[in-house]
Amino acid sequence: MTRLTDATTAVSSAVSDGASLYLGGFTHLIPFALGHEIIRQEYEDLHLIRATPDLVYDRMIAAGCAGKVTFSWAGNPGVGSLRAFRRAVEDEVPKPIEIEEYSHYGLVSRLSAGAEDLPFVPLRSYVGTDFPEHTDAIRTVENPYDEGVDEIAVVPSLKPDVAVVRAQRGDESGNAHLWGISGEIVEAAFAADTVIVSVEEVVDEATIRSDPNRTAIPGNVVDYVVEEPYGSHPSYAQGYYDRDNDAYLEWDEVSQTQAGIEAWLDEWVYGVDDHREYLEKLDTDRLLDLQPDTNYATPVDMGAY
Amino acid sequence: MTRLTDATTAVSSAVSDGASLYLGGFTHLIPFALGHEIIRQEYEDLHLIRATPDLVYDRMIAAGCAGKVTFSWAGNPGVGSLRAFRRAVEDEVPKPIEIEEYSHYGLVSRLSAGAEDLPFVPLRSYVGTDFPEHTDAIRTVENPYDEGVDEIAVVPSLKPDVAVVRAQRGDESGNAHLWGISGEIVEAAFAADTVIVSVEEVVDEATIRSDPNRTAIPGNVVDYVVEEPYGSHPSYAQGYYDRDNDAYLEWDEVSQTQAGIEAWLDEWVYGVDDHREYLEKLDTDRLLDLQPDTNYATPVDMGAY
Amino acid sequence: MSESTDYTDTELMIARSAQELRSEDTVLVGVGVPNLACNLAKRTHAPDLQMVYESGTVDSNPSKLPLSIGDPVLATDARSVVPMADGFGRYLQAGRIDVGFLGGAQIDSRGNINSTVIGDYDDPDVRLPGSGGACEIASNTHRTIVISPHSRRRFPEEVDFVTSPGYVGGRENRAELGLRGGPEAVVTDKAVMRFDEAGEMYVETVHPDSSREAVQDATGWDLQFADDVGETRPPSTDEIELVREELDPDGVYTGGE
Amino acid sequence: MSESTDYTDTELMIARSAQELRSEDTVLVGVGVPNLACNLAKRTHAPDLQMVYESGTVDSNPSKLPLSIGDPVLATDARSVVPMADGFGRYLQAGRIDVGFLGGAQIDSRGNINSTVIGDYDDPDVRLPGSGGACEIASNTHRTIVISPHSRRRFPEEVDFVTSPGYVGGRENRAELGLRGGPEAVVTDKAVMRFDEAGEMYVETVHPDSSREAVQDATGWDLQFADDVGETRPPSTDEIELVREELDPDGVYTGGE
Repeated sequence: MTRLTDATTAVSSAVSDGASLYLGGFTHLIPFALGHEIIRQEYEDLHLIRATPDLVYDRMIAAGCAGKVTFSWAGNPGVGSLRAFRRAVEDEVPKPIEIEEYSHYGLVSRLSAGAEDLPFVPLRSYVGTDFPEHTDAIRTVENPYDEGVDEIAVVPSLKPDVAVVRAQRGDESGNAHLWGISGEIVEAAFAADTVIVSVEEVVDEATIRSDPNRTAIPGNVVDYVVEEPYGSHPSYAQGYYDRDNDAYLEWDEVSQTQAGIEAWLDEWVYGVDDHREYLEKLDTDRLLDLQPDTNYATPVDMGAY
Repeated sequence: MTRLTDATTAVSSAVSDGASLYLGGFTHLIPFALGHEIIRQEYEDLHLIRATPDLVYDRMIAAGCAGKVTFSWAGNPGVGSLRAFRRAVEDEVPKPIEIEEYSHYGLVSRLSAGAEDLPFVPLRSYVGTDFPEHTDAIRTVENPYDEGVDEIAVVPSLKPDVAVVRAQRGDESGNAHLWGISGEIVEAAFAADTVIVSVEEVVDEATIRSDPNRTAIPGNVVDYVVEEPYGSHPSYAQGYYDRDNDAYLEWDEVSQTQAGIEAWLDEWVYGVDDHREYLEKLDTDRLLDLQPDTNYATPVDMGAY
Repeated sequence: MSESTDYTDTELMIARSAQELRSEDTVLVGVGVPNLACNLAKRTHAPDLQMVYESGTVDSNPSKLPLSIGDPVLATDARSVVPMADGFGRYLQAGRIDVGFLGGAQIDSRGNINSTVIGDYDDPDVRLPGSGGACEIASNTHRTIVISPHSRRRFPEEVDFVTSPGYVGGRENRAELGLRGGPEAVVTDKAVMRFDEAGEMYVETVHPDSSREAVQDATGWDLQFADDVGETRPPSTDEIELVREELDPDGVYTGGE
Repeated sequence: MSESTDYTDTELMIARSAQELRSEDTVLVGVGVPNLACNLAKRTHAPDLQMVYESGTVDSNPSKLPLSIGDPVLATDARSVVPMADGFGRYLQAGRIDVGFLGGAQIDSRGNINSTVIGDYDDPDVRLPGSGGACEIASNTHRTIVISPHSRRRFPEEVDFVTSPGYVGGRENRAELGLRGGPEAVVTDKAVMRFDEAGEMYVETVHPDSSREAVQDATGWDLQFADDVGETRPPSTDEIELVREELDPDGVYTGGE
């Protein structure tokens, strides 16, 4: 069954005002193209969920799409502050946002619980910290066994309405291979009600089935497939391109003011129809400079039985 | 750091009387060679842990190595009863064994908890069943959230003293690639104190590092590496050989009586020095008939950055 | 499709339970008769049926009969292969599996199944293999189909050990306990049974070579029959041909009985 | 190895904290200064040092400076790459990581660290990035090394928010709470500090260009000093050369301050 569609259709079908939304990837494989499409479609009051909000949520926050952010590390990775996020939290600009805060493992554990339809999962974090005082969902349960601590922290299941994730290659049913750093992408894809998977390349089903251990995201959990080369630009895609670090450094300048961001969005998001047009606006050498050398993994023999 | 050694040394260094022991693999990649070596070294009072005891534990039970078995399905897969196991439970032959019983997910969850050093993990099983009445370790905790059930079953962490697992290829530090069905091998390797990994082939470190997403068992958790081609015979190794089904059918006959098993052990275990000698006793065509056709997975490009 | 007149009890059970599967289903398959039923369904009315095995293979496409649920033939050409923890957690427990096939040594009127022990747990008459994934399959799928030979020994009023929960204290009670779905059909060598509103088993159809009396005699309690109890549709000649010539040509599962 | 006389504060902090690492250690590395310290240790006295990143890369072997902890350069040629859930669960929480490197906006006398917020949580003066994996690193490693510039603002008597627990109510209390390890050393631009039996910070050595008074002035409480407080060993010329010419040739992390 084909689930292949374009970014505009996938986003307009899956997202609605007020939805809880997870955009995948731990600094690697961030779905920037679809994030920009969500901004273009001007959703409001979204509950944005991500371990590392990164530039993609900074833009959505400045664009006024966010009502709430659930996160565990809000910075510009390797660069510094996430300025629009800070302005929203510190000064309610462009509007106030609610925050719900965890450590990485806490947030990842919430998605794991969601993926497995468990009401909660335990973790050995938060002891001696101020998290439980400010994040009501962090609670404790008693250990019913003699071994180990008397009580342990738990976090509840988190099931986003929509997860937008990326993978390097997938077939038109949404069975996707991803490699390199997967972060919490897979847990989120299994936890969410509706899933958009955006891939660098659509490949045939036989390629996917040749290496089933690599199919971390099965079509079973996918609703829409979008093919978007360079769809994670300016973040990375293992084997496809490196991070466009200039874009991350530029953002530190652009995001100094809300007006600066608005001008940037006018040019790079509202001012283009789609990701293709965004890419065409970039200097070619900028993309060429991001290419890694080819470096194939030693294949495995699955055997034909 | 090389951890490479032979089966005799690995077993004598890792195993001792009374140890709790997990032999890996869910009908696939069962470490028969090392199981036979454990029998040859005549350990006693072992606590044998495995979802599916299979022929390897049936032999160890009949050989008098077992004091306790923790399991979730004790049959001869695809064939029928596990007769030595049944004789020990029903008739205390050759000696009584204690049993501790779970469903598959319960047992796997115990190893997951062990792998993550959690005192317990919740699961949505055992409701309405008679397990909790007979397996004391299955308990319940209250759900501290409004969403979902009021209480949920939990199982405690299980950390075997020794795990013996197999993989298709590994380097001499014990970094191992495994593919096809991994069952609960990885959880057990992370949960156990001491780990022996037995591989079809020792490869160089560069092969392992070419595909790090495939390294399910890292040298970090491994103490001994043993190279044993056909080390899972008569069970399967994906891409290397099929199951020797005649051996599974034969066992159904051999294991009709304790005396039958003893005669078999005399010939195939005590009567040989090592797995190599065991293999040499097999008819060549028996091994040749198990070869699958070559069928490589489409490789991935990790990129050189 | 012409009805066959030459079929064994096992072949009837395979063909009849295959009819319970729909093309859009994801089914948790056991080795043996359930495997044949699923493959038969996939080759006939349910081409998109997704077969998942408790070993963690998803949408397996086996080129031959698997010898066990850990057979490499289930991994080669599968859509995905995951660790058991994920197969049980993210697929079964998460409610992603529509149908589960179960057998068992004992089944009671509420569809509770025993595959653990006959007699006393601590001093058993017969020690059975145990749950495997059956407890999770019965608890987490949306429909379970039970396949079993029909005899008083196998259909007692109360099972010796509840390995896999059916309609524990009735349909409502099952839902209250947080259990999904429940038994949908029991296919035996004598009849097809379903469960009423209260979660009690009743006979829907009796097989051509059996009778109402034979079914009641082989059951350990006073069995209900539907008002319009009919005759089970026999397998078609096409179905029997598929089973005999392609799915189990050596008669491994269909030859014996 | 000759001592260098030409080094920046940051270079001293990198070289000094590198000395805390042993070749047999597995270390949870952050990007920036900790990354340089680990790579320096690996190229000098700790060739077998295993670098693990919170993105799930194990024994990374980066061919260049990673731009973030999700950089593909950390995955290419790594020993293993796992989902974050496993990196945090099976490595960190399971106690497989010996050393963690942490920074923070505020550190108190017990080594509790704040990287969450300055001021009131609900009406913050400065909203910091938050924990990331810091809470887990501080809770689960066997030793943590804290790197920070030294000022009264950064070393208050009490932190505004405990993101990463130190010796919460003392060393014994930390163990009772089920927390592993604890802070081992705090390396600043003025001194190297450790923790006494009670879990209170004390100065072990003062840097060559600093003084006891300068250290106390830059600390928000009455700081203890070791009886035999010495001078911090300055970086060697080899170490400085490695940092400048190979590890951070563009001066990304060492050029500024």
